[in-house]
Amino acid sequence: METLPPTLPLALTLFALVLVLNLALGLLRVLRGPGLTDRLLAAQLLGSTGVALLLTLAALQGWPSLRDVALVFALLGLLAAVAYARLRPERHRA
Amino acid sequence: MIAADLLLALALLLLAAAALLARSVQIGSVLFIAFGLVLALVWVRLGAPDVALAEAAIGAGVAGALLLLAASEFESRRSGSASARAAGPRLPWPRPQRSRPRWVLGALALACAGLLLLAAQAIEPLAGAATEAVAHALPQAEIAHPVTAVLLSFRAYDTLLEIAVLLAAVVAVKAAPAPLQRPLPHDPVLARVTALTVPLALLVAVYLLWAGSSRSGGAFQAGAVLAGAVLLARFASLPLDPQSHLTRPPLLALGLAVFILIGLGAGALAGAALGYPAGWVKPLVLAIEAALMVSIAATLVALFGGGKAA
Amino acid sequence: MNGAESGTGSAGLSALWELLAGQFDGGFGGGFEGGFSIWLPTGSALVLFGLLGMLLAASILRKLLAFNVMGSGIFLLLLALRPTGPDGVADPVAQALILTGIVIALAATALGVRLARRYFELTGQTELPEDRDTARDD
Amino acid sequence: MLEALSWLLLALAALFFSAGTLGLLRLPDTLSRIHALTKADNLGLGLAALALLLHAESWAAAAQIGLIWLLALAASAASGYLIARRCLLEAHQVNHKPGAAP
Repeated sequence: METLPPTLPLALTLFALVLVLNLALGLLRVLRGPGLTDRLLAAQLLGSTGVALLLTLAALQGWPSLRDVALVFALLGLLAAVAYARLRPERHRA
Repeated sequence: MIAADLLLALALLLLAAAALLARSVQIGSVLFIAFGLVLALVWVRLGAPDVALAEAAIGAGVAGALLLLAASEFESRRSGSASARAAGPRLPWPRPQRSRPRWVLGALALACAGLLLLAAQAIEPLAGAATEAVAHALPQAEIAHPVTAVLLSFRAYDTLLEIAVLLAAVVAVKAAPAPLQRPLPHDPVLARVTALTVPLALLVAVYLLWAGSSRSGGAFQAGAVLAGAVLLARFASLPLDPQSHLTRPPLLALGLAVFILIGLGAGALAGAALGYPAGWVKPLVLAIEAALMVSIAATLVALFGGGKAA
Repeated sequence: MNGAESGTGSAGLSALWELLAGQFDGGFGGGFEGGFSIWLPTGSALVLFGLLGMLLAASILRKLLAFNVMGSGIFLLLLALRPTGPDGVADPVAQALILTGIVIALAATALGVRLARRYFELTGQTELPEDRDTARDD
Repeated sequence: MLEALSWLLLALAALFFSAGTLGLLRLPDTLSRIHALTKADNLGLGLAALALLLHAESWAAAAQIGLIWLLALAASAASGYLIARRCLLEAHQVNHKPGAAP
């Protein structure tokens, strides 16, 4: 993009890499659990990291549509948490 | 960014395997939601923001919530009473005598996927022939965004039939209605946040619909976001009950009806079914898309099923 | 290969035909000018996981999960097979097909979930009888 | 000047995101993990949004970035509360029903 200062793409790329690394590390918690709640937390981590990643890529690649995707990420991340919170309480095995 | 792509691919595969091997289907569906989020990022990396929008809204949002709710209902009802499992009348199907050889099935699946990979790698890309053809025909389609042009102009009959399929699915689902559920207890925090986010989601839906004519967005993404808003309102037990109004048959059929009417009416003027007369493309496409958005949202909510008991 | 025709399915069909006819020479292993695409094996692996899940899982809901994973693998293959345009945007025809596919997959999933719930109400079971002996959990 | 500020903000954001992930991985129980995640990640997101805001191509884009951050804040606060509440509810049930399977 022509409006970005010269070294900013580098900074954004590095930041995006850190974010993806975070996302991958967060998966360890997804795999390890132990319960449903921790899995959902990791999904929330994916959501917030994903929003940041999308915003970064939108600036880096100059695609404004990616910001729309970030918006939908933020909205729908709430849906998953709400659906989980409103489940009927199960009797065991959280 | 190759490293990022590799990590994303790895995350995708890990999540898919973990979702399928999870201890319970509940956990599996939460992992499926995470899978959908990562897949949406992959679509972005592949240069397909339209698909990413739909994946985030439908795959990670609506489909994940659907499976999660069904799984936890099974779980809670089954563990609620130990005898629940034996209570229902068993269907008189005999148990199989011997188990199927699982390794044969596994080998078959492996062979299938292997063949698929070989075939995929053997395909020589058409050097973007379709992309070029679309770009070439785009000016005369009078729709700025290529994906929208493909969906509503070049291959409009695909979209028309898709809406018909959705309608058929709703009819089938309505034939086996879900039991009505007791309203959930009021939660002040949730009510406040949904009162904030639901109108915002409605706004985003309309915005995506409008954006679809010039960049990523369109009826599918907008409809999915709209459905997400309605489901959010339902989970929060907001006083409005959008479900009963939104899933009435006229709204479900609106998209198909408007599509057919415009397709035939404008098509008669343009000289071809599903064609648009020159100069009228943008308003007509927008009208179709608005109707489609309402119907798609209504359909998704109806497919979700299970309204509130009064 | 053949010239500038805009058909969407014909490329895959003709390539499959060439593969079956035993003359896949140049494209194998390489494919794209930009080098090896990691998304082809990823998509194929997703299809494999999905197939295994649909064949071997006992629970109906788990089968539906597997169905969705398999569909995602197919979509990934569909898009990865199309070279991206000069500006990095993917092939619009493939994008439109995948969009349609995502919506249809959701409709099929919802129908499957509803049938599974109905079945559960009638029988108290979450697995089909022919799968019950291989049941691992719910 | 603006550029150095962006570098600084992005570095801080990366730090907070990493802290959130670290907390998610290392903290001993679910409630503290919720705590780590919802706070650190949102601060990181806010810093990143600020850095991108400095270079937004238009006012509309800047407004959209701000909106996304506010929405993420609200959503994350609410979902943190909801998840924690649900988690407590289940812990309560398990503790008070010794007959339930572990």
